[in-house]
Amino acid sequence: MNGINNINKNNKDTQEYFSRFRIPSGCAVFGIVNEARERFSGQMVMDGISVMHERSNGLGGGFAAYGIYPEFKDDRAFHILYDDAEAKRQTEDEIALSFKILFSEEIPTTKISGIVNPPMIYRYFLKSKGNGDTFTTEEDLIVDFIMHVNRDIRGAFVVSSGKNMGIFKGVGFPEDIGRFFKLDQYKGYLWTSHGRFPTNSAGWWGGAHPFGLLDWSVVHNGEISSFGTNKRFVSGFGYECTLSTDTEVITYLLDLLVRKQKIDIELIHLVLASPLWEEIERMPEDNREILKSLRILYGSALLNGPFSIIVGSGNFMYALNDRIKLRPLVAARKGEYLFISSEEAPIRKVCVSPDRLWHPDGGEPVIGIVRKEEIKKDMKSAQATQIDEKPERLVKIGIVSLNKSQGDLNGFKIKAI
Amino acid sequence: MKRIYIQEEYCIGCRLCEIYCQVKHSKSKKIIKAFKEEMVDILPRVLVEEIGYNSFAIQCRHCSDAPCVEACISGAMQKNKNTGVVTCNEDKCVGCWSCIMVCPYGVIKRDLSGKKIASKCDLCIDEEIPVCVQNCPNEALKFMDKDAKEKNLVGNKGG
Amino acid sequence: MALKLKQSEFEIERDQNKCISCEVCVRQCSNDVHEYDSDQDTIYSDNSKCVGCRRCEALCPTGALKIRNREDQFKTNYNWTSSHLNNIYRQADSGGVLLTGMGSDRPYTIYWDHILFNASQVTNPSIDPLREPMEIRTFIGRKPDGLEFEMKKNKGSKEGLKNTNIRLKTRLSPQLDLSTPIMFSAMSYGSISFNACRSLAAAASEFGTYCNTGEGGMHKDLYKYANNTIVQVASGRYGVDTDYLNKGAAIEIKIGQGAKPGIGGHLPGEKVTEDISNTRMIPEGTDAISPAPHHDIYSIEDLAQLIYALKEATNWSKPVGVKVSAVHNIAPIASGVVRAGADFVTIDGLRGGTGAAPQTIRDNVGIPIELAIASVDERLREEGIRHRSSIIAAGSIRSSADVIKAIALGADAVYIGTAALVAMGCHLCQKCYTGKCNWGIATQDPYLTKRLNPEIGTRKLLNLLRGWSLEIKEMLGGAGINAIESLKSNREHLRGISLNDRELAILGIKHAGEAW
Amino acid sequence: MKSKNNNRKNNKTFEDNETIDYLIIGNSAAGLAAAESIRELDRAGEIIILTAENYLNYSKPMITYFLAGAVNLDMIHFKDEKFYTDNRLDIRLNTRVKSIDTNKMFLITDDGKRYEFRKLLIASGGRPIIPKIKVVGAGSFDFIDGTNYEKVGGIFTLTNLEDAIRVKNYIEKNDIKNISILGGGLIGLKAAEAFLEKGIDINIIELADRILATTFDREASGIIERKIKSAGSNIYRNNTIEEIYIESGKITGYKLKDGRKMECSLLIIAVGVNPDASFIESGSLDMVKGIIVDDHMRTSVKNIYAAGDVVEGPDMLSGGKRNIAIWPLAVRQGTAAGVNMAGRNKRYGGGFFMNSVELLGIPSISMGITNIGEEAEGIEVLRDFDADRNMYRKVIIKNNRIIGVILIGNIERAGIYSGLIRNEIDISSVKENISREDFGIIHLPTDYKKHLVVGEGIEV
Repeated sequence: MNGINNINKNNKDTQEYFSRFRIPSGCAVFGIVNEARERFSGQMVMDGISVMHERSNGLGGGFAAYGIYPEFKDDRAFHILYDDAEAKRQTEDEIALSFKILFSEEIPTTKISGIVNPPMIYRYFLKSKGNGDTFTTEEDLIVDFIMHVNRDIRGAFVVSSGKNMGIFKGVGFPEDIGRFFKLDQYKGYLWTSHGRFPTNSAGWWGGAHPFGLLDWSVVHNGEISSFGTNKRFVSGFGYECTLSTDTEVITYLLDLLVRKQKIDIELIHLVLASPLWEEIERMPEDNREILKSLRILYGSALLNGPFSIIVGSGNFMYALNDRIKLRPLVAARKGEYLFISSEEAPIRKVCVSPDRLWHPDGGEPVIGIVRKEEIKKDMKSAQATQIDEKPERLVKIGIVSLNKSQGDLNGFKIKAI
Repeated sequence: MKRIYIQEEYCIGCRLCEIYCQVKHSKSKKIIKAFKEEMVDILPRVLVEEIGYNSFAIQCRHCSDAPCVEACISGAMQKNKNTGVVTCNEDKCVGCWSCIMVCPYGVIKRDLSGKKIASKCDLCIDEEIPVCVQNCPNEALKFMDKDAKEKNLVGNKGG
Repeated sequence: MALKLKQSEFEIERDQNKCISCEVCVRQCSNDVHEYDSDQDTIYSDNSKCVGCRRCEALCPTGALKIRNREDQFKTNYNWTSSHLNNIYRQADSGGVLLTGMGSDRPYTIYWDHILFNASQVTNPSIDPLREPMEIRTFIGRKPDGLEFEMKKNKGSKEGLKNTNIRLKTRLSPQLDLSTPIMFSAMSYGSISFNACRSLAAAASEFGTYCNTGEGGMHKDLYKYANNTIVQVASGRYGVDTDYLNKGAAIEIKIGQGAKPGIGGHLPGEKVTEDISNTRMIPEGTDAISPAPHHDIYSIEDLAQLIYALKEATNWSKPVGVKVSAVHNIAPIASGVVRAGADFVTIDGLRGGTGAAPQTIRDNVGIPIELAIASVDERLREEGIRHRSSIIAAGSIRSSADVIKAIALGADAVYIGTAALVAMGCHLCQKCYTGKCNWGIATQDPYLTKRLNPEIGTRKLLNLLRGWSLEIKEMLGGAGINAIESLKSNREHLRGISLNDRELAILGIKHAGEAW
Repeated sequence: MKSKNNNRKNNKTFEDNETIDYLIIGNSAAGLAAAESIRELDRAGEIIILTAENYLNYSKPMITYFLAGAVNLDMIHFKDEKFYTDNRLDIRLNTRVKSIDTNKMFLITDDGKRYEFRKLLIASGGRPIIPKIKVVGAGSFDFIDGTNYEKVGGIFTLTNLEDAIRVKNYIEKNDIKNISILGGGLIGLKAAEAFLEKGIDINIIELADRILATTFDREASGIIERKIKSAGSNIYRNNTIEEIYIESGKITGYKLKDGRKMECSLLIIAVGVNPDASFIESGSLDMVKGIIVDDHMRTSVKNIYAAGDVVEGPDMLSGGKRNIAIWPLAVRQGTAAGVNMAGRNKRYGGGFFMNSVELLGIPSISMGITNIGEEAEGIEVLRDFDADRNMYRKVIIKNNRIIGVILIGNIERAGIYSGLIRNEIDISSVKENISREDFGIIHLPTDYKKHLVVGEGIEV
């Protein structure tokens, strides 16, 4: 029954241990997506994030990359950190129980002066044995498995668990982490990155951004003052905030709203950064009803306090600012490319003259949806490391076709409906 | 012209209006001094009537067609043309009590403390709000210009 | 007649230099404490009759009166305090149940005063409610498990909402729409005067929140405020008919009250005037004794039946909630009530007020509201049903800080009862059951009820709501929150001070000094 | 209807030979009230006021206060100089009217001047009645009457300021200690009030069985008589003066009807007042004792109005026309006359007798019809009599309306009764409270009470 001692489910020390890492942090976020699903090297995103060196203090950096494991496209790719062999052994036993390991290896890294005693970092390509019962989906099983590992196996931490994607993060400046993981050799159609500025010393590889769960990856700049409310809201739907970091709770909110509650990604900003009542009152009748209902039901999912987040998932990149825009967020488009950044400079670094560059309003999402079909053309020179000034040059090498007008998919204001 | 109105249902019969009216018309204007030293002479110009739980405070209505001004044989009782306040000029009043004879509200009293004169409410002209209204603990007494309100509704009611 | 040993609780000091024998105190005291002696032109006072309501002190034009608590009634004894002795003296005389009014005045820990609220510094900016919008609009009612949308994208290639028409398929059940998370608690016409009821109703409707009829039914002159009135259905079913049910904005089934958990209500016959008998639909002058259990609710499923019966009776057009007092098993009880279909659950804590209740029950039965909300919120979360209905905290909310803490501990909104009475003039003399309230609130005596001018009452209540709402906005802004939804059960913004670990654990908050 | 010639004469001084818009005879309560209300409605019309007296203005009831020293000459006026200039009133002192031609609308004054008028108001007030009394020992004449009483030293009337000044001087010059007053009515008692105030003993000779017979009943008069007697003065009831003894041109004494001879060095004749309408040729205006007027103060001749003590106007209580010579009614009649003369319409709602007099510290107020008792048909009387405290309260009710009140000693809030009479309020529901000593508004019938408590005050 409702015994006092199991008031908070997870055992005391893990929550204690991890919660020390909920470090309020100012930071840098940067993301690029190619809506034509054309894969490009990690170098571009590394160049971008490095411009914002000042926005982080070297205690955390990371990347999420989508489309990097084409050969295991339909299988789960787990990236796991271990403090020691014992943690690795226990975790691998647990994995063996629920998954068939297709292939596993230590993630190749190179020695970088900026990166100090990294943990053991392994990746596993798995097929779930599907021995869940009819009710819980495969994803639910994986979510429970990850929470079990992160919470109960000391020294093990599942960093990412998506398909054809992976998260590379740790303690250090983002560009060092990029070079440490040799991300320039990976090619993906969607990259997000993050440089962290935690305000106290305890750097911890698991605590860096992005935070991953299933295909989700979230990087976040800011501090969610509604964290307690959001955390309790998701706990009501079975999500256990082990790290109690903002990104973790945002990720669970996204998973809950999009995957479980099946709310269309284009409505998500109406929940996470819902318009103000005074705006709602001025809307036409049917919109007012929708927004009132969303606010009544999902009030506790509202992210309050300053934030700018970039969410990666298998087929879209989603960026959102808090509803009164207390954190910077810039977006730009260049042909099939959508750039999102904390500052304009990184965008200009990787794409000197974008077709369009704008500052989204508070609560106005920027969505880059990656089209389903593969671009058949084999892109030999896929090394679009630097899109130089003259767009025509780009056209010649066939990376970007300018005729398609991406025009106004620049995110939308609900007022526009 | 602003006048004093009462909401009978909220008059609690505490008589603070009378007390503060006495203080206002005392020499010292200080409540303890007024009551301890001048007690016998100060007449309140407002009067509280009470039976059981019904009570109300009543004072001069400064009628626009004042019977007391009509009946005053010495010209002491005058209605000021612009403020509309009816006051008794104490130098001219000889205490013939004709005003008491005709005032239908019975709110004029005989002031026998010095020279016999009529004592009545002067609407505390030198105060922002008459002291009886100021000190009614239950806001039963109100000081407002009903005409102003009704003027735009009904038009000038004056004769 | 045997000597009455009960000591007088108060001592009246009259400063003869200041007393001008104006007899205001004589007229104002309904307990006949003061008496004017015309030959000596002085006023004498009888300490034994004084209940300490301070009406005379307030109205004395020269401030000549001081009403002192008499500390020296007995030889100091921390076990046998003067209240115990006096109680026994009274009971030895009366042989009956010792009644009292208002909420418990015993020195149990007041958790509100042991909880501190957060504020943003450096890492995230606080929000200035004077410049930025600050939203404290609150909805009370049942919520579905999810929302279903029908998204029909128009033909055009462009995505984005501009050319998608969206239709909301789920229909939300009716909600109460509060402009501030504060409502006026249930106080029946009968225990308090009509003027008090009217002030509460007028203030609620003008401010855009709700008042509660309590067990007394709704007086026809207050029908015009029905849209802002929650009508209560108590075990006595006073004044309950379909018209009454359909009039209110919501229906609250009263199972219990914080001040007297487990027992019914008692309105002494002499307070049942003709007007009250019409409103309550009971014969004039009879004692209105509402039975302890509803005689048609002996278990949770009966409650479920009553809830659906009421919803049917009002053709599902308004929220139907349940008010329970905070007792030891409040968490599972609340869970049961939510599952029984209640749209909101009102939880009334140990210190909740009352017009009349046995003193020993008021002071010893029930648990503090702070612990009740925390454990109920936690329990409903664990069962995944917290979102289904709203929790309203009642039982001694004394300031806007209490409101903030109640919401942060998990309540959706709060009821204020005693605070509203105090705003209208109450001085907590705890003698409401005598019906001689000198402030014109808990009385039906026309000589006393006139003393509460509803225009003043309404204004004071509006000011209280306005003041508290502004303060709530200031505190929210200080913590970097601009919507009340983000405060609900946001216990990360609370810290305990001089509380032990068990209390912190129950409240689900860290101790002051601990960071994230 | 604006008078025709107002544009020409704006504020030019008036030549005598032009027709005067408004001519007013009488400079007292009625005359000045009329002048004020005319000016308020007709900014331009020319107004001339004629007065036989030599004073700017004074109020007749005040002369006894002057005599008693309570007010001096420069304070006796009730309208100051500014009143005349502000309202542009042309006042002509020492101008007594000799005759009026009501057909050709002009009048002639003593000095032979002729005044043509468009509208005339007669507000000449009242004149004292001088009975014919046999004189013994004077030699030059064997009786006195209205024409020759002034020739005898020590005989005066007391109805105007001139009288009061001469009496005051006579008393001071001859150091008079005792004064006889023929007539125990209002004027006699008013005079008595003044002399008692100055500590002079008085003998009142009253024809009726009690003083103030017209306004007090036996009990009320009893209280006052006892007080006067206890103050060392005496009252001779059912009596009058049969003979007056005069030596060397001064009165020395008189003989009463009952044969007693009295010494007397100063006699005040105060047997009554009649309307002062001698200058009106009989038959030119409907008259009895006073000029008959309707409820708009119009006399029988168009454009000629009358107001004040000189008229017999509508009497509210008896329904007929009566001469009620009291100050408040004179003012109200004057105002009504003025409004009607200026072309507007104002009805004079009729009046009833009222009087307030304070004798030797006992205030008394009487109003309406007071000296009838239960014996009269349909009359009900509520009494509250406390002889030793000199308190008396009598309320006379006829078919549930108050028609008369006498208050002696406690005159607090007396006006509430006058309000009840004036508004003809049915007091059947509150009869038991009517004669309470602390009678107040709270005891009134609910509607009337509501009007007084919550109402605005008396509107025009």
